[in-house]
Amino acid sequence: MKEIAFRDAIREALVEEMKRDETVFLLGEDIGRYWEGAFKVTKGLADEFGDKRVRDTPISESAIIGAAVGAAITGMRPVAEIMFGDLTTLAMDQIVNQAAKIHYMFGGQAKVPLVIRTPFGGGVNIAAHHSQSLQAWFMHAPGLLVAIPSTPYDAKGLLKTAIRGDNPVIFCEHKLLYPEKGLIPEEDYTIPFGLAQTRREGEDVTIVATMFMVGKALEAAKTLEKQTINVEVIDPRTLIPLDKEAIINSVRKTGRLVVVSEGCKTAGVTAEIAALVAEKAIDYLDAPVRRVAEPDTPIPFSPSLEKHVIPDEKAIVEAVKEIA
Amino acid sequence: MKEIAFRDAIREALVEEMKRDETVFLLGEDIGRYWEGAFKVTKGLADEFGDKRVRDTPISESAIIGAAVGAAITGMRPVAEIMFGDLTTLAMDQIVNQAAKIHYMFGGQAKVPLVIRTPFGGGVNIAAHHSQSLQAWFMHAPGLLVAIPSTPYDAKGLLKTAIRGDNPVIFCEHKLLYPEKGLIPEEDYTIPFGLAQTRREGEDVTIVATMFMVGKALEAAKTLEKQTINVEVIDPRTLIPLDKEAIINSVRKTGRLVVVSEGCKTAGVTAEIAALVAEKAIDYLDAPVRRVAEPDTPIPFSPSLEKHVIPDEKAIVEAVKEIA
Amino acid sequence: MKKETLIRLYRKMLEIRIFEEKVFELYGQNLVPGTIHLYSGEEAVAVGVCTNLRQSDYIVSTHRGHGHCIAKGAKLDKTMAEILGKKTGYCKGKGGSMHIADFSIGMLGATAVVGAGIPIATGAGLSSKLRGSDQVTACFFGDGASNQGTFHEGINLAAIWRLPVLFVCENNLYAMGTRQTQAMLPQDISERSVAYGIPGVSIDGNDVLSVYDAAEEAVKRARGGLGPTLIECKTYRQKGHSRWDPATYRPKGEVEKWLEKDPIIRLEKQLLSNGELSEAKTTRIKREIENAVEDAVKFAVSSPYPAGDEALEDVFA
Amino acid sequence: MKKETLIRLYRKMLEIRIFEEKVFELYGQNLVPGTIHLYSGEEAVAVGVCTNLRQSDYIVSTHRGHGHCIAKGAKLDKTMAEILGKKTGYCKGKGGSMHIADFSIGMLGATAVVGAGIPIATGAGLSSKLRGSDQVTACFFGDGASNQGTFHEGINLAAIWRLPVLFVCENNLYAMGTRQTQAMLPQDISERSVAYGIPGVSIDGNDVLSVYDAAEEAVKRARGGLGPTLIECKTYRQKGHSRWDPATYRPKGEVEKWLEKDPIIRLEKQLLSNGELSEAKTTRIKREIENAVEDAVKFAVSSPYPAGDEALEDVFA
Ligand SMILES: Cc1ncc(C[n+]2csc(CCOP(=O)(O)OP(=O)(O)O)c2C)c(N)n1
Ligand SMILES: Cc1ncc(C[n+]2csc(CCOP(=O)(O)OP(=O)(O)O)c2C)c(N)n1
Ligand SMILES: [Mg+2]
Ligand SMILES: [Mg+2]
Repeated sequence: MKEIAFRDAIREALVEEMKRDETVFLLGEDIGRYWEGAFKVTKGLADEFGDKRVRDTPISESAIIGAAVGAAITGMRPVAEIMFGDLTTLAMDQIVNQAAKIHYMFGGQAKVPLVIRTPFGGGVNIAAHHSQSLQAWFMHAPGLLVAIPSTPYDAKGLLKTAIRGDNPVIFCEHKLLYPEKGLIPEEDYTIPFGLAQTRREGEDVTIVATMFMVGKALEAAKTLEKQTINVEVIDPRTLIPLDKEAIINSVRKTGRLVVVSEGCKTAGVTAEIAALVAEKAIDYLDAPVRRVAEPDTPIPFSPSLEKHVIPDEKAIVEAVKEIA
Repeated sequence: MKEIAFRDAIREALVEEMKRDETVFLLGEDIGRYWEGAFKVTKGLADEFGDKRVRDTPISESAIIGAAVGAAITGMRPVAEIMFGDLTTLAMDQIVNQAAKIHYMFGGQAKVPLVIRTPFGGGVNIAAHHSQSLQAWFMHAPGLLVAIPSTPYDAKGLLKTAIRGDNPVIFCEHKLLYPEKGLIPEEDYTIPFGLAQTRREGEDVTIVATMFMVGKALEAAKTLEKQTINVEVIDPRTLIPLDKEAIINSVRKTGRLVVVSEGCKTAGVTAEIAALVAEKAIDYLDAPVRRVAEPDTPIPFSPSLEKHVIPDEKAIVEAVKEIA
Repeated sequence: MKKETLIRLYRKMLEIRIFEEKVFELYGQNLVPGTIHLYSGEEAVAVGVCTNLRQSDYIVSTHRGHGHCIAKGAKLDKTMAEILGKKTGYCKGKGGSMHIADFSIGMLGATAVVGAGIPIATGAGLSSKLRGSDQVTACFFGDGASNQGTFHEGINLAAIWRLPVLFVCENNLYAMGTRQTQAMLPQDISERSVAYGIPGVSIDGNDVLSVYDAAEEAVKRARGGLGPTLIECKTYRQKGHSRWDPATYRPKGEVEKWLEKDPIIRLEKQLLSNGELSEAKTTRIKREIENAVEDAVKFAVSSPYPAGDEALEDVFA
Repeated sequence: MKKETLIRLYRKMLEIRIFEEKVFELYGQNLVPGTIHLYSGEEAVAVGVCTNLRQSDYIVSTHRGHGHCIAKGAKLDKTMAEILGKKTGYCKGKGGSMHIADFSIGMLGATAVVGAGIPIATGAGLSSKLRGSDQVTACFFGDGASNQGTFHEGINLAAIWRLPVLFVCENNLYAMGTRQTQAMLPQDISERSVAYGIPGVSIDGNDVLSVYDAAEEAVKRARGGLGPTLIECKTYRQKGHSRWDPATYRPKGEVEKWLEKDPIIRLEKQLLSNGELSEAKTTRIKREIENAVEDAVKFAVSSPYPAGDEALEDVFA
């Protein structure tokens, strides 16, 4: 095992997959030698693999994804970067109507082995156009897989699976996770999609948390432990497919559920997980479900405001205590 | 009262509001004199109000919405048409990042009185790029209002409210509803947003249904009545704001909930409503919640396939019987 | 041009025309679900371009795609079956008229979102280049599509990367009821190539030989690593935009004028007059095509619809 | 040009420069949350354009927008307060540097989505036209933005409707680390005007008089109902793209070369040499601006942050 930052774990996955398979290539804005990625994820890659396989593009999100789709259906394995998740809004047709539907519309003739990496999340005071968490939209777009790693280990393992797979994947990265460190094996490994990870075992309340919120949930768990509330923290790791069984089994054990995710509350990630339990596991529930998410506002700029809308440990503790 | 088709009710709202307020104008692809709207909603309007106020545009969805935003923040009240709801994917940045957030980002300085009319829904065999129901995305985009009329009466009343209001509204029309007839008053009326309508009273099971599914739910209700299951059918009429109270009150009465909506199931409209009840009304529930929606597939072309994925009366009856 | 090539051009155009006349007839009989966009009158474009392509080359198509399919070599029976929503169709009935694809012949599929195919074609071009293959991609789209953002972004990307792509604009004067000149100020869409620093030409899209020549040149450039070309083919759709369109927005006499320029009749006359074709031969060709189309109809009509639950298949690879 | 106009141009450019130097200093002191995109070196563009505008005219701005704000007449104190995330800022701290707006002076706001302002400007132009007002709209955007689909769609729409809009492309050679010529083949972005059938000019964007003249002409056209103009201003950002950018991607000597063309120094020299300005007067002007900026800083720094729950306000009107 070795210790590595989240951004470096992603880079390692890219490097190893590009070495393993020459059809893998990268494209995106400022990912090449001059900038090496807005978050420096692609540092050194243009030097190592050349400009041909690490392709800077103009500011053309639609064309980035469209070109990646065209390459994917003709034998390549593109990994496209959209510099900020908020900007997927400029490429939704290509993502949702083209990439996601091509395999289906054409009756299974074409494969679309395309990975779209993009950072989501708030916390760095860059306001309404650079801080959103739009994962829920991609859950609601059949044909896409959605990965939401919260650790370097998962980031690397899931990204490798994504690149080797034959389906379009929205690979969600959290801005605040990039510098976070964690242990990963020295040797090659992959992580299957659809397998949640129990980050902490507990009997009293189940917390399902995503991405940066996993850490917040674990902090909350410590605080709650002192108050003799023992929570279980589940990290789905992928939203599509979702490990429903893991969630339901945990709820069966605890009888209580808090779902925590960035992204605004209404019709968000937390809604789907709450609905799942309302549908499949309501008999196990001993209390109302609680959703901890952003209120239905854009993300404001000022630190004092942003802090107010992004879920924190305190909000999680409160939600747990309401139902525990 | 007079009988009128859904499409004509919409047209009447447009005509009356354009007469009432000269800042109201229309723009969209082929809405003018040469085609009069892909679904003939704008029939006769260019003749009546001139090309200046009924503006044909090039095939430029992003610019249609962008231009409407620019006009809205400078004193006009544009009603933009996107020919098919699936094509809002081409304008998501303008809708979600610009129209929806401008009032907020600029600290309340600007108003965005913009209505975006667009048809959703399947049932006419036009396949994956022309049949989607993406309402859930717009629920998950703070700053937007979302109207989902199911009758000519609601269509007219809600559209008038939308046009007179100062916020961006996604006004969702269902393709199959356009020819449907209903009664409306002769005189001017509006319908407030956020007020659900109980389409049928009942004690055994609450069905919350949207748009074309309201009719299907009412059909199901008749069938179920014969089997002595008495369902209540609630039509939210707007998704944002959502009349949570009406839903919760009904569930309090019946103890059972089935949510029915087009659009795929995962992270869809039905998820939000199920989650709401799991959060706020779980104590009243005597059975699991049931969601009736499209499976997580694109909409297929062939009638035999499309029929399979779009919820019908039978699916609703079954869902109700599972929990009744 | 070689005689065989001329005959091939003629035969292909005719095949498309007769095939579509049948489609028109079938939807009169309510056998075609949904909507249909006929290519009648524009056959010279698809045929002039695709006759320059190899089977391994790619095309990207549109909602008005039957002509592109057939010109690239798609089978009539599987095309017809798809249009009718049958299990035996190219896409197992999941795609329909607006979403036909045949990857086995490099037909990368039709998209019903106007303009969406343009960056996808750029990507196919990129793929060939990265793989070191000499495949070229031809991307078809309409005059209306050239006002989409994807036109701008997709062609610009192909230009800077010098990708082997032919951007073939089928300017049939209208996008639904909107005239080209109502939607943009330039008369010639090929002028837009200036914005990308690539060659652009405007040609008579109802003259299959002009199309052939322009495409030949562009294919040569593309295979030679010189990058993309924008080819605007001025043409005309002889029918309404789609199934229900009476096309009353057309000025009087316009259709008649363009019917006189019918690309098939034009080539036929020419070939007859210079002796490369005889009346007997044209009759035989027509007969052959009619029979093939009849077979396709039989195949399609007698094929089963997919079972409902097949709708749940093919979401993921 | 009248002397007062020249002095006004000089003063405004200087105001922007000194204001931003202060912003730079403040973020060194960790008083500026988030990121910052400085306009230093490009002042001639905003000032040359906005000096031709009336208060009732509109502008649409970008992530690099401080210069546009100040040139259009925004107050320094409320601008600074917004940049610092204070309750007293233009947007109550909700917008920040990338989303400043002042509707009272026709500053319709900055968008941080590159290119997104272009169709919005088209809409503002449409609005003026529909209301029968003679307002014009100036839309600022970068070289990078000109590769966005919104550039194509937005300008095309303004062209066909002959809307009173100035599309002002600030070609500062780079979009982040990407050179303009790496992202498109044409050397001059103004060539893209051909695609829309409107006039396009490329000018020295570091010469405020050239910018002023070009804008004057375009405003005349716009107010006269002749439609939009694309004005490409060749300029250079003297700093990195944003807060953290060391800008190592620049070839050696490039910055130095452009510093010599600094628009403020250039105009100052000119005015000094032809006697329209004296050393004493420049010193006084600088002093006045420095004081005004100091006041703005005091105002901003001493203002409170918004209370957390104000985040829940202003979602709907
Ligand atoms: C992005 C988008 N906008 C609108 C439509 C509806 N629509 C379908 S075909 C069409 C006209 C297309 O015109 P053109 O590109 O000239 O192709 P043509 O139909 O003339 O072959 C329109 C507006 C669509 N399918 N996609
Ligand atoms: C649509 C979009 N893509 C990417 C970004 C990230 N980004 C912010 S500024 C910028 C460069 C913009 O370049 P240009 O338009 O030339 O303006 P400049 O910064 O040079 O003034 C990029 C890529 C963004 N904000 N919006
Ligand atoms: Mg056309
Ligand atoms: Mg730039």
